[in-house]
Amino acid sequence: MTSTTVRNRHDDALETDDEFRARLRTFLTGNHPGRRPKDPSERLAWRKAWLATLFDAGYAGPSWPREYGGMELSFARQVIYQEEYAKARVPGPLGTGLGIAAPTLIKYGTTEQKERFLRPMLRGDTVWAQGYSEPEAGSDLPALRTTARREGDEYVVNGQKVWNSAADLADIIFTLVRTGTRESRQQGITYLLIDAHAPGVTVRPLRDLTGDAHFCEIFFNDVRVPVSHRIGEENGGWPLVRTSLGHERAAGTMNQAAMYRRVLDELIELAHERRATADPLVRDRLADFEVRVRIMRYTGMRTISDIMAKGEPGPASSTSRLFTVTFEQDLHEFAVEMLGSHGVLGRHDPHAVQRGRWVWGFLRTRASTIGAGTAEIQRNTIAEQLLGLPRDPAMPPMVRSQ
Amino acid sequence: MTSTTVRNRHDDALETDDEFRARLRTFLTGNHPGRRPKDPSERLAWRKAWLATLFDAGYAGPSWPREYGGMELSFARQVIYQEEYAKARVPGPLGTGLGIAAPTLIKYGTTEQKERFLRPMLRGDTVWAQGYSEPEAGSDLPALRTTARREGDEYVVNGQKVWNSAADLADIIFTLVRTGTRESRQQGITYLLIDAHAPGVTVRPLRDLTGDAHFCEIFFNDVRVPVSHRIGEENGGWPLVRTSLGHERAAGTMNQAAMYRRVLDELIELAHERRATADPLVRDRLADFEVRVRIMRYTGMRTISDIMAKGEPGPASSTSRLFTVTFEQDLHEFAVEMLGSHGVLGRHDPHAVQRGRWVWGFLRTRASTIGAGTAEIQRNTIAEQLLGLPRDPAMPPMVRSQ
Amino acid sequence: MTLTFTEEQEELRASLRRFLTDKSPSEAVRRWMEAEEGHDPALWRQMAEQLGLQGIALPEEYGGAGGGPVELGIVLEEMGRALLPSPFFATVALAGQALAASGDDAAKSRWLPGIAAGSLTATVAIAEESGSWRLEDVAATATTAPGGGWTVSGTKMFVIDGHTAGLLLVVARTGAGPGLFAVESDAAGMTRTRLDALDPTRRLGRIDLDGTPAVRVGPDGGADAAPAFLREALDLAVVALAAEQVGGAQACLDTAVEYAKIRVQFDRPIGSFQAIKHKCADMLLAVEAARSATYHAASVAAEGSAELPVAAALAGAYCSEACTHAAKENIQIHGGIGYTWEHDAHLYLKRAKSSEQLFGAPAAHRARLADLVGI
Amino acid sequence: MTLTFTEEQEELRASLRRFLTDKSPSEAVRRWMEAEEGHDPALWRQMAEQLGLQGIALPEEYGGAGGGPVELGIVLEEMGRALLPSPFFATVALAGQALAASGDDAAKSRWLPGIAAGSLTATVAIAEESGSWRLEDVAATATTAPGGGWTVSGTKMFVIDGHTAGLLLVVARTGAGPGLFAVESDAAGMTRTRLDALDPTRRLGRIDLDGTPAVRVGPDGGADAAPAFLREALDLAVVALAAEQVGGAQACLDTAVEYAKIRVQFDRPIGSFQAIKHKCADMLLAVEAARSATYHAASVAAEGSAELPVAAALAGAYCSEACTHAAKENIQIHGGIGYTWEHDAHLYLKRAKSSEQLFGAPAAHRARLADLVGI
Repeated sequence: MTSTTVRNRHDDALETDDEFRARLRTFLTGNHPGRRPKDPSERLAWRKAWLATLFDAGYAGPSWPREYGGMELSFARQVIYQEEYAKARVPGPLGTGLGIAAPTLIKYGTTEQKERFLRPMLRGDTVWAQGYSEPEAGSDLPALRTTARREGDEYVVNGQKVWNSAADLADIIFTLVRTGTRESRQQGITYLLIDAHAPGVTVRPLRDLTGDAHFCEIFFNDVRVPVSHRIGEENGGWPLVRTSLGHERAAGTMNQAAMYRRVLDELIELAHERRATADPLVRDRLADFEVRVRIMRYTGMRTISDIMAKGEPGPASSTSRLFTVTFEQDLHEFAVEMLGSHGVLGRHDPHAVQRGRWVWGFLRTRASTIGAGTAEIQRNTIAEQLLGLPRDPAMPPMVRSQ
Repeated sequence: MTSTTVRNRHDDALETDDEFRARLRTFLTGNHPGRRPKDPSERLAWRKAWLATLFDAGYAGPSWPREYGGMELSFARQVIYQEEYAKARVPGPLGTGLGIAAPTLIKYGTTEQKERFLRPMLRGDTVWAQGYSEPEAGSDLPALRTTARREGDEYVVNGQKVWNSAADLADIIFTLVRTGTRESRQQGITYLLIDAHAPGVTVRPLRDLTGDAHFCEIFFNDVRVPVSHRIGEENGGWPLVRTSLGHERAAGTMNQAAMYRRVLDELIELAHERRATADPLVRDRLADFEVRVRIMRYTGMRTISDIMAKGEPGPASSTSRLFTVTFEQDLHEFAVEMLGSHGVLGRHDPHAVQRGRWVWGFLRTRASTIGAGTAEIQRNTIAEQLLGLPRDPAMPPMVRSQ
Repeated sequence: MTLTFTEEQEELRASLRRFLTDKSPSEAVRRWMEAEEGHDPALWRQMAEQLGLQGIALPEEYGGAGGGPVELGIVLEEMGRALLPSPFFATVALAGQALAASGDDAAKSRWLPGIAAGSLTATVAIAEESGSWRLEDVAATATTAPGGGWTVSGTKMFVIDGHTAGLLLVVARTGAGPGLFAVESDAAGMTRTRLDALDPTRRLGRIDLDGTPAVRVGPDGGADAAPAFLREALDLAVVALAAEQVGGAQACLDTAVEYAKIRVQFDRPIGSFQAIKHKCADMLLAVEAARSATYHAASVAAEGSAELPVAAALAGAYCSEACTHAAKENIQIHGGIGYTWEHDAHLYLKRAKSSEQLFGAPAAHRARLADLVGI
Repeated sequence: MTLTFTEEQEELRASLRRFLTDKSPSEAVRRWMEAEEGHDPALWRQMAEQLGLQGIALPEEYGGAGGGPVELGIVLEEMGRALLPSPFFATVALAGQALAASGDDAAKSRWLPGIAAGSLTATVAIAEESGSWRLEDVAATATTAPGGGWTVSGTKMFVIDGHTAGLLLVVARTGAGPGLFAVESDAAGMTRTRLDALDPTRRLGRIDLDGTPAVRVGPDGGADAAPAFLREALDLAVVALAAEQVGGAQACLDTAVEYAKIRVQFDRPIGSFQAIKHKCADMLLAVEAARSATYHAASVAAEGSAELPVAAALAGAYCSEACTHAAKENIQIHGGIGYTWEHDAHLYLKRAKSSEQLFGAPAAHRARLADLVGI
């Protein structure tokens, strides 16, 4: 463990990390797209325009290979990129393609598929949305029932997907479908890219407990998908799930830590304003959150250090998601309590504190321990994959990996 | 729900509850056996003498039938008895026969067995100890391995029992042994009474983490037990486990609530003495314990009310053990924390607070969530038996009932 | 004291459960929570006319059934279970109990018969913009009017059904301390606004009073001393709320258990997994403990025992947390479906989290308990 | 800053683990914790002579290896894992670091070489009968002696290895605030008593001082100002203790996981049950978070950063609770066998629970953190 600043071996000799940071910051602030439009379609156009600006100037895809328009940055620079991007408060990527589908395409796609799909995705010209979960296949994804029947050089897809974010904006839905028998579980799953505008695709917003629709349901009714839109082999889709580009998860941890650092600072400021910090019970809780938000950051740093030194993250990186979701639930619940009766006003009330963000966060973070694998499934996975505890003999083999 | 004092329908018309209470109190205080001797064998004699006094004066066995020397009190009077007994601080029963073996004998024993065993047990002339658990059969009692081989009108017993309290004082060990095949589980278990002084019985104290020996191990090496000492049928021992005399568990709950009421009062007094109640964090925790210790009592009262009104306790009585063990662990752990550095002095240190009772309690209550079924098994049982949740398909059928 | 129910009380519970299952299923709850009225006026009349619920805990001389906190607790437990949107809590548990406890015969004669008959809705206004529920923190003022009587000025917040209630009982400060003042819905100088509350099944309002004519309520008529019945009324409200919370928590447990029995993942009902079993067992433990605290508090209240403040603080501290815990676990056990708007799980969570703050948060109840028992 | 280790550091860890596995297995721990000495003097010499551990974090000019808090953290993590009973913590983490930080060349020259060579054991005496670890609460006094030098009077409690240490560094109050005073083991007017500590693997002592001759330690020689290095020394000790706690917590996790794999109940290894899996997963989460906090704090300390107080308070708050949590769960997972004297699980629990109170409880660390970061 040394105390000097890390100099990464992949650095471009012509520019120091600080110079890179400065250049990036200048670009992001200089080209900031301004206030977010209220009208949804204007907002979509505004976001697409920003992503195109970013791409055209060579500032998109920090981890992506240059051949697909990315920056192919060293890991240390990716971290700098994420930090500056978060600070600049510019719009993020559209849809969920970049984090999930792109790594899969890069790793498993044909040359033709990569050429065709990657650049438009990165530039924001096509928006991608995930279609994995189904009403009967949540934690148990291998139980999915959406079928794809081969007819010549097409698949005919039928079924329903749920909990799809950005599906209402999507041009392409990347999805898992069943091509094997109903009992085939992981062995009968195929990875397909489905044109969201194709006949038979219906996307419906799904109102969640916050009252908003952050997710959609997708219905496929005899949707015809060319075989060329299959990634990997037929019945070979399962291993493609959750491919990630090496270091991106660690950078994501740092991102989350930075975001919650800001959120906690705002909560502490609010506590001061409302003179709540005079209460030792409040102080003790806030200090506990301070401990945890800092640990979140240190774990991110430790993961990065491990990756750089050993090429792979240690066990801490696998527990950090559970650490974070517990933190965010606890934080919002405490915030609501701290605000007392004002805390339980809805966000449309003029008396609501900070437009009800805390109570909204309390509601929203109910999903933290449910989405993308419940906290229970995460604990199972940690126990089995990291600690090597034996499988439950009554579970089907090969549970979804994290 | 009425607010008047309950008048029990079984009351002796000649005496009110208050008069009964006064008479009992007079007896207990008037015959108090004085200070506990330090020498173990003197102490045993002192306790036996007290139990004999109690029995001979007709004050033993509040729930027992009169024909076996008990008082056969109404349920309300049993509660009064328990309260007064706890307040008088007189020695309790010896061994674990009264609470566990006696109900089993009364329900399943032959007339001869009842005549022979019950009165001496109640009078303290013979001390009984339980021999159920084994090193390989803790939570999973039906896996027990101690065998009893029938030879004529005797069983020959071999095996090891563990976690036996009072076995070092015992005259009779009531135990579960395997008479069926090794795989027979519950179907091959027999209930035997074993003479603790018989050849081949070895009792060894088992030092636990407190440094004391509150429990023993028992080794059986070709111990010969007459068939007449079997309770119930051969291979029919399992249903006899955890027989209890109807209301005794509810009275036990009230007893525990009364004890922890006293313990908490002592902790609050200690907190005042040490000026710890000036700390709002301490006050908040103490108030939480105050809430829980009172709820413990109310649950006991509710259980008694239910039994009296409907003949059986409601679901609260089944959760009260889990409620209590969690309470006692939390309480002792908090007490140690509240005492700071003084809290972690051993009980032999002159600086230890109240002779180290709190840290000793912290250690001792580690057993609360382990002994007589772990907290995990208790939760399983509550979920399956009270809430009707389905059995784990990988568990052997018919798990030990609580 | 016993903590079980008489046959009549059990019958009240059973008939009310049938009534609410029939009249206020989930669809009705959702329809009325989104309607302008916030509740079903026809149901309100039926409750009064068929079941006499509004008068259940009121003296017979004012048209009530002569029951007390125990009967009211049964009713609220069932309403909490059904998540009934209704002015019942404000009218009966708050205003009705406050009036009945006031010792003010004139006030009782004037308003209790209307409450008992279901023709008058009412509420009590305590908290203000500070959000505190402590009587000592009340800032609204009451002054004697030149022509006799009183006027009240100030702003009241988080008033349950405050924007619709026919009668407002306003806690306001006189020179001698807080007192209770009745303001009728058409009184001058009053502005009422509905707040956007997290809980769509219980409406909250803001009331601005500016020299609004009012009638003083209290045993001493116009005398200027802080009346003890106000504290008692607040304790009774806390106990009533605890009963409602027990009902809500039980509903969450029941729903979670039912779902765990039928939802299959990994080829097994999820209720066969230990993680789900243990959550359900812990919920049952909390629900049963909350029940003990609540039944005890109701019984103490029925006896008119001096133990009421302790029993109420205890029930307030425990039941709020138990109910929120059950509501959160219910969502977690339901997984994705529990996160949807269509499933009722979130409505129970919103009710639970909001109720936690009514009349003081759990930590405030614990602090009061600590004071009362000498910690 | 990076939070991973160099090859040399990894090698130090590996060789130390081999050494301790070999030299200090459970039987040895138990033998020495019950022996009068409380530790194995031969092992102490080997540690100094073969591995140079006592000097690992001391400057080379005093016979040390020139390492710092990171190396010391590695050593203590391994010692915590092995539950080594040893005067190492008191001598090196407490006294060694305090002397090294003191800026007092005379004191360093006089005592550090002995510490580095393993010929001198030492400790720091802070807390007193009040049980407080705050420097501001120190009541023992130091006064200048007529013939020059100082004398110290007062009672020190909970002094790690206080009854045996060759050198006692006593925090005592002068007119200007707390200072550090060196008392040698044969000084007059000193009575030392061993306390009966919960943790049999770490000895605590009481020291009564009555006009005991002492040497002032500090950058300013005899000047009368409260030296900042004292606070720094305490922070360094907290960080060192956190490292030891990480090692202990990891040992508990490892033992629990190993047992869960082999212990069969209900015809299955208990580790196949979700309840056990989830406990183990939560332990890993806590251990890894504690590790992050500790490695960060050690790194901050190594840099001599002004962030040390924050990093130390954070590590102190988190690691104590994580370690106690792991120790309790380890016993629970082991069931009956974990409750026996023969199994080591209780020794880890006793170490954890005792360490939680050294230098301040978790809530005290959180309160300090809140002050430092402006909450």
